[in-house]
This record gives sequence, structure tokens and C-alpha cells, in this order.
Amino acid sequence: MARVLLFGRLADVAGWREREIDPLPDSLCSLRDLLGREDPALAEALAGRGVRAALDQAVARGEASLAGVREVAFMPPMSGG
Amino acid sequence: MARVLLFGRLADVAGWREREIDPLPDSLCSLRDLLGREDPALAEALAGRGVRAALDQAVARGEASLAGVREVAFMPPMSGG
Amino acid sequence: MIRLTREAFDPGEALNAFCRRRAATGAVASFVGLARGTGAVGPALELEAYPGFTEREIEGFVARAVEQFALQDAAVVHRIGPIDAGEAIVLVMTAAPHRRAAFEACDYLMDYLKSRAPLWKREFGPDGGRWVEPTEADLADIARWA
Amino acid sequence: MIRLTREAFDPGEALNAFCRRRAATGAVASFVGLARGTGAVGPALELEAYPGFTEREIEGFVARAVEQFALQDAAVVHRIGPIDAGEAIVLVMTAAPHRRAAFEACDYLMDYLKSRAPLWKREFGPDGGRWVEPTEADLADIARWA
Repeated sequence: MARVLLFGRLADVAGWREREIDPLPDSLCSLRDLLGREDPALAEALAGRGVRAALDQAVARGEASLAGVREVAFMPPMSGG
Repeated sequence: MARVLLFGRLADVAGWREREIDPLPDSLCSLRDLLGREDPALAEALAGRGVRAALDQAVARGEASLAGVREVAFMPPMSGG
Repeated sequence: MIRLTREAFDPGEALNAFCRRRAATGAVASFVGLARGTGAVGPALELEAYPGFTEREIEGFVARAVEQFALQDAAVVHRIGPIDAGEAIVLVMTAAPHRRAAFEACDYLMDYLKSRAPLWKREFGPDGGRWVEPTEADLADIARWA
Repeated sequence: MIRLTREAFDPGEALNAFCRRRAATGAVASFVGLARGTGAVGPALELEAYPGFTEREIEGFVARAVEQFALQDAAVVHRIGPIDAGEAIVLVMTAAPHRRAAFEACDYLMDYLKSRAPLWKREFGPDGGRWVEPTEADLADIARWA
């Protein structure tokens, strides 16, 4: 079981910011597919340019394994300042 | 009659910062010569790179006339900040 | 020093604290980003962070910039949550023996915050909220340092 | 706004005053030059101005920079007379809609003050006073803008 977090525009598109997913799929891209199957708008947003992911607060890429991961974050393009 | 002002290093070299000169010579370069004749160290300093002059607080060049001028300033290279 | 704060902060006080007791520092460059007026009621914008991750990412980036520009110190204060027009959103300060390094590092850190730091900014206007993404100018700015 | 002062000034307070009531300003860049410690007793340095002339020259230069960089505002506070280690010598602040103009103008104004403004700086060290002239680096800095 893990928490999935969405930030910025992604949370607005999905209508949620945080969800428990149990069981977690094996890999980051499988999780992305799972979330996208339920919500085509979110699928499109997650596939957008510059969307990044973090596993337990460490930046990760699509093939990364989710074994033992407690928190997955999807982050749209960043802009502070 | 006019006031002559020296700034920064020039005042240190000459040992004065302000003097009345009466009568004033015709031109800025004549005044420079006059001051330099009395004090070779000042002559050398006035001839140094980057020394500028102002007549009544307006920047001027060597041939400038001193007719009617009340204040002449000699300024070595500038450095603030 | 990195500080994310939900409360309005005082840039001048932070600048004075940063400048104090710096016997070897000649140059402190700083930048304040202010929330522009929108004409609408309510906050001008809102910033979202990923608590823990955001601080650590910015902290790491600032530490690398300190090395890269041979700074004596650098600090970032960044608002999160809703921000009213006229309030400071961000303050970046850099200290160095000479001004060139201080200016460049401050500029660099702002470019980073605008396009790479894990923060998400929503601007409110007469037509509601709009998530801001780095502009072409922001991407060109950060590309200068590559 | 140009201010020459014989008294120590508070950079943070000046920055806050500069930032206040700027509905259209997004970016304020600033620079503080601090007097470095010398290890010797007494003031770290001394600055001489040509009263009247110095203010007007700086004022004119700043006004041209405001035009050139399309700034909303710019201000310079400069100490004159003896200055102790750790005190602020100079504060330059620039306000613009976007950060690039604010940074560049602030940088430009500092390059000007270092090598072109009618101010004369004497640094005190263990061996007494030494008049400072623009360094090669200062001359290269100002030449960037030609």
C-alpha cells in the first residue's frame, strides 16, 4: 500500500491530491497506466511534457520499481519565484 | 577669483583640498600648468591617467576657458561602491 | 539557509540578518519577487510545495550553487500558500567577496526557482486561477547556465 | 532616488520602503556593498564626494539607466565619510516588471558606481590609507555595457 500524491495542475485535472493505492503495481509506468485507465484526462495530463515523478521523495523514471515504496508523487512542470 | 578643489589622491599629493586663485588664468590647461609649476608632484599627479576636471560643476576639457568660472575641480580616477 | 513559509515575511529584516557579522563579505546581491496586483479580490496567487521534498531539493541546489560560484553564503525565503498582491513571494540572497559572483549566483538561483524548483504556482485573475508553467523566457534564462 | 549619507543606514529598511506600494512591480533586484574587516583599529575605509556634483552625476546616470532598461524605479544609497567594517557602503535597488531587466540594471549601476561615479575611496589597512582606483576587473565590468 502506498500514498499517491498529485501536485499543481495534475491535482485539479484528477479532482484529488492524495490517494491510497493498494496493491501498488510493480513499476512507475504501470502505476501511471492504472491511474490513466480510470481517468483519460489524468492520463493525458500525466503524459504531458515535463511531468516528473518521485518515489519516497527521490526523483525517478518510468521503469523504476515500486517495491517497498510508500509514497509516489507526480509533479507537473515546476514554477516558483 | 575662483576656488580650486582637489579630490582624493590629488589632495593628498598637494597637501591641500581647496584654494583661492586670483587672478585665474585664461584656460584650464594654463591653470593646470600654474599649479604644477609650484609643485612638481602635483603636476605629475594632475597629468596622470584618468584625471578629469569640472568647471562650476560641469565636466570640462583642457582648452576650456575659465572666463567667469567660480569653481574648478580636479578629480582623480573615481571609485565608489 | 532555506525557509518556506505560509506567513508573510519581511525581506528587509531577512536582508539585514543576512548581512550581519560578515567580516569577509564585500558583496551581497539579492532579489525580491513581489506578487503583482490582479485587480481581482482575494489572493493574487497561490504556491504549492511538496513538503520535505521541496525544501531538500532547493537546499541541494543552493548548496551546489554556493560551491560553483565560490559563495560565502546563500539563502532563499519562499512563500507558499495564498499570497496577496504587493507581498513578497521570494527572497534570494547571495554573499561573496566580490560582486560578480554574488550577482551571477543570485540570478542563477532565481532562474532555477522559476523553472526547476518543486513549486507550483497558480495566478488568480478576473477569470479565475491559472497554473503557471515556465515561460519561453524562463527556459531561455535557465539554459544560459548549461 | 539618490541619497548620500554620512550616517550608517539600514539597507533592510530602505529595501522594504522601496518594495512598498508597487502594484505593477514583479521584480526588485538589489545589491549591498559591505565594508570588509581590515584587522586594523578605526574605520575600514573613507569615501569622499564632491557635494552637489556627485549627487547630480549619479542622479543623471540612474535616470538614463531607468530609461535604458525600462525600469519602474531605481534607487541608490551611498555612504560618504569614514565607514566601519561590517557597515553598508552602498545599496542599489531596481524595480521592473520582470527580473532580467532588474538584475541587469542593478549590475550596470554597480559597475558605474565602481568606476565612473564621482566618489573617491580610501581603504585603511595595517599600513595606513590607500586610495582605491578602478581595478582591471572593474574596467572590464563596465566595458561589458558599451
